[in-house]
Amino acid sequence: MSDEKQPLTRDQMGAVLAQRIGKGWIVNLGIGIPVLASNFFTDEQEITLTSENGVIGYGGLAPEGMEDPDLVNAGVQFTTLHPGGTIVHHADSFALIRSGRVDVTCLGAYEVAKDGSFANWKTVNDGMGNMGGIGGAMDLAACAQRIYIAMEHTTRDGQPRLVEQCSLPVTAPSGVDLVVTELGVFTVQDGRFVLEEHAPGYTFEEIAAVTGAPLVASPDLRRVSV
Amino acid sequence: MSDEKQPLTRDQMGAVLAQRIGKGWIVNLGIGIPVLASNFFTDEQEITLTSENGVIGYGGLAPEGMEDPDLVNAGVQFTTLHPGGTIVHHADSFALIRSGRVDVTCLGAYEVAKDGSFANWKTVNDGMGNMGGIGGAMDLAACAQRIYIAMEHTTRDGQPRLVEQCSLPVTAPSGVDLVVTELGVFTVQDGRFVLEEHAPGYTFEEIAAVTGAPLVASPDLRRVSV
Amino acid sequence: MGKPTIYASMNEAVADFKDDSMLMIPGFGPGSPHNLMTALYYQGATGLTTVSNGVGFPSADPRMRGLGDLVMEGRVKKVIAAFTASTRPSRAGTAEELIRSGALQAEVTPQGTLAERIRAGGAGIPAFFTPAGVGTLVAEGKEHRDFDGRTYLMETALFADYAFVRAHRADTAGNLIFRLSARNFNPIMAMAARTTIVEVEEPIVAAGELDPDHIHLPGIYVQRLVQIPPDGIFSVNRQAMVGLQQARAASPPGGDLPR
Amino acid sequence: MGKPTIYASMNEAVADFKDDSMLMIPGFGPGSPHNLMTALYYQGATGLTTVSNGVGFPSADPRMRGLGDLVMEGRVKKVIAAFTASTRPSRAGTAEELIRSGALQAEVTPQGTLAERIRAGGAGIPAFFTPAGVGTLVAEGKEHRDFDGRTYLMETALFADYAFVRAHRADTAGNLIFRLSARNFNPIMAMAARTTIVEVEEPIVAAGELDPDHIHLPGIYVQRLVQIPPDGIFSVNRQAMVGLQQARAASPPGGDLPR
Repeated sequence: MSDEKQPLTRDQMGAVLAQRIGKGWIVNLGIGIPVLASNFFTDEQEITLTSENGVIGYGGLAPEGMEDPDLVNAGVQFTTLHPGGTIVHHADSFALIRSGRVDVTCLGAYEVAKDGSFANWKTVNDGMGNMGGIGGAMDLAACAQRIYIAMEHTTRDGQPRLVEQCSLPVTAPSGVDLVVTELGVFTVQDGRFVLEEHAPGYTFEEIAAVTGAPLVASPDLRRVSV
Repeated sequence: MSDEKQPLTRDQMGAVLAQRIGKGWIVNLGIGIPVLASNFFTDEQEITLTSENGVIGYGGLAPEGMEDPDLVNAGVQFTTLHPGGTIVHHADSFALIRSGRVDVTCLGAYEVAKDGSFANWKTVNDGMGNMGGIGGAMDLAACAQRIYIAMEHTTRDGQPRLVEQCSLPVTAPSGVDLVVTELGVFTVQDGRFVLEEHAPGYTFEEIAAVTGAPLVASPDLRRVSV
Repeated sequence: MGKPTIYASMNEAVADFKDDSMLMIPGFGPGSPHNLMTALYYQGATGLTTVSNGVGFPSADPRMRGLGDLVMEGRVKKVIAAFTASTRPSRAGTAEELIRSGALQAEVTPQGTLAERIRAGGAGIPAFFTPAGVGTLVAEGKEHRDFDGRTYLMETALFADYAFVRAHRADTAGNLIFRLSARNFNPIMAMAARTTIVEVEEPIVAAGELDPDHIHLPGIYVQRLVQIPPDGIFSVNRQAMVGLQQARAASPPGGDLPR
Repeated sequence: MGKPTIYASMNEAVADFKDDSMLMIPGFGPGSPHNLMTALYYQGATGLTTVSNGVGFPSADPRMRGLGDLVMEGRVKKVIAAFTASTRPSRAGTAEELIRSGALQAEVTPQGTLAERIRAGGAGIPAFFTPAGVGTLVAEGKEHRDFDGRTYLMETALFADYAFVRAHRADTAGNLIFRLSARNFNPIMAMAARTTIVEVEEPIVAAGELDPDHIHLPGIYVQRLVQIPPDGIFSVNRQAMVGLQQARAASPPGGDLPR
């Protein structure tokens, strides 16, 4: 491959997530990169988006000037309701999540480990077990059928975020299926990361070099198609 | 007292129950005699009637020809909704009951014992623990602030229903506050029945003679005033 | 958004119903899925485990079959209910006799515990504690536990293969609205089953036509919808409904007759 | 039926609020009882334990005070919430600093567990099991238990002295209707408190005027109602609301402007 190196943009990462979502799925998109996936769903996918605050079947962000102050998503952004969308209270919203009906939860993270654990609620491992911003991530991670993570491949100072073991307190001790970074698309299988797709211009070796855990190349390794 | 003996009618028993219900109480009336109390509440009492099927604030029975087939009380009789009445589903209905907000549950019974236990869900003690018609009585008895029982004083063959110990499987092992029979009004205090009011023409001794547990006369023993 | 499948008839909606399934049947007078139960009766399913408030009696009317008929014909293995026996000894039910003979298993549950076990099943809660039944036969063999000096029983969740539901209105996204006390067990049972099949009284409308704030059950819980046909079963109390339905048929739409 | 007391002002509705009380505060963006919280701030209550989704920041506007202000002034002993720290390290909240210094106790709970603990409190369920948080710091010190081969944590109910609630419509029986996602924690918190005080956006109507099938919270859970005055706080996002409210004021009633 003689491509120029092109790390994925945040929008492209959202598009990759959208590609990996099956027809008719019930989907929860976390704030940050995951929510960008909503711009790439097709009508044929028949996705239902739910948010923790009880909005089932929300649509795109509300156009400026058309915001309804009573209609927000889990990121407290003004959103819209898809025809057929509806509202439940917070306990019923998490009843839906806890019952396992959410097909995939797409979340941001600080770290993902090769055992499928991930960390996204505390920025420091300061021993103060009872402080942080959990939100609905633990419920979603424990109960959704799949966990997809979208995050930057390394920290600001270049340390890998795909790691042997999480250094931060985990959000869930296992369960991550897919990780999307600006460098590629990874699955978690049998205790190791598998590179499924690479960003344009990046070789397997280059990606492995900035990955903090064993990485294998998928037999189908290919360039991302977004 | 030289009154003629006049056992209370079922309506009078309902009226006695109604007298014993405090202002603003939330009340659950069982089928049979208890439900007759609803004919005797005054507007000033500001009673809210709830039924197990989720009707909060029901009114009198629907007049013939005006029945709404979708509006029934716990006895599956066509009822009406008081202005401000509303509906919840079955789990929310028992959430209300279980939370202790029902001030009194008025129930029928086969037996009440001097310890405040009562039996109203199995007509035989046949050792088949898992058969009977419990309905909502166990939830109500365990959770309401008070239990009032309305029943006939004796069985068809003359055996007392106010007893030392229930012979039938109990609905609750304690908690009965008040019992209304055709012979009088009884409270349960310190492991014995106290006769508070007697039916016209009946003496304490006559009532004690058909009562199967120690009975004491209240210092305020009086004739029922209905 | 995903959409439930809309079936042309009750029979088609239950055609692939599997023997030995667990089925939730709501209803407390109104709100009973009579049309689906009748279709299931003729579909032939057997070996059922059912969850319902009561077990009821066999029907005298071949056009309206219910749980009582399935029980009488030995097609039910086990009932989980708040009433399995008549409270009146003079009126022993079929279920009662079958239970005595050992041909039918019964799990009698206080009605509030039953409702909460169903709600827990739909909410991913495997077990919870309740004070109802402490000190009674119902508590036998169950775990007891004290919280703040009071004793509670541990009760476990119920989750079924199917729920049959009866709704007043529905849209094509499966969102449901119930009418008055016809709501009863319907929303919680719809949430506590893998396949929820709904019979609908009013014509099914397009997604988006129902006010989102008026919906009692989100369509996300609904897999199949069937419109009740004009000759379908509209009420529990057929006697009372005859007059009402005649009156309604004779009255202009939107009139204020009770329905 | 019983009726809640209707107060003439927010200040009167919270005048007898007791120090050292436990208070539920709903809101997830919209649906926040800003008017009652502002009144409570000026009422002076202290020693509070609060239950809310997040803790928030102090307000820059003396006309709109909230939990962040009470926390900053040391009037809160303990917060029970799904967020006590900003997830962004660059934006540490006041609460975070107070927790680090030990001046504020915090019980961080996954959001779904928080919602269910509140629901359990209102439903008379002292404890239940959930899979959320197993294998994390949140599970430390909690009872673990397996059901059907999966591990769950036991979590206990929350019940408060007060709940402050924000409703869109109300009737004189206390029945409440919420609008869209302003519903969030409001109904379950209203059920999980001894004294529920409600600020209402639209004029309170007579009992019987709201369709019983449209009510989200039965009035049986409501003790006090207060109408939000015309100069009250109508939105979370004041910036956004300025334009909307101006536009609404300039438009005829019943127009289709978002609100």
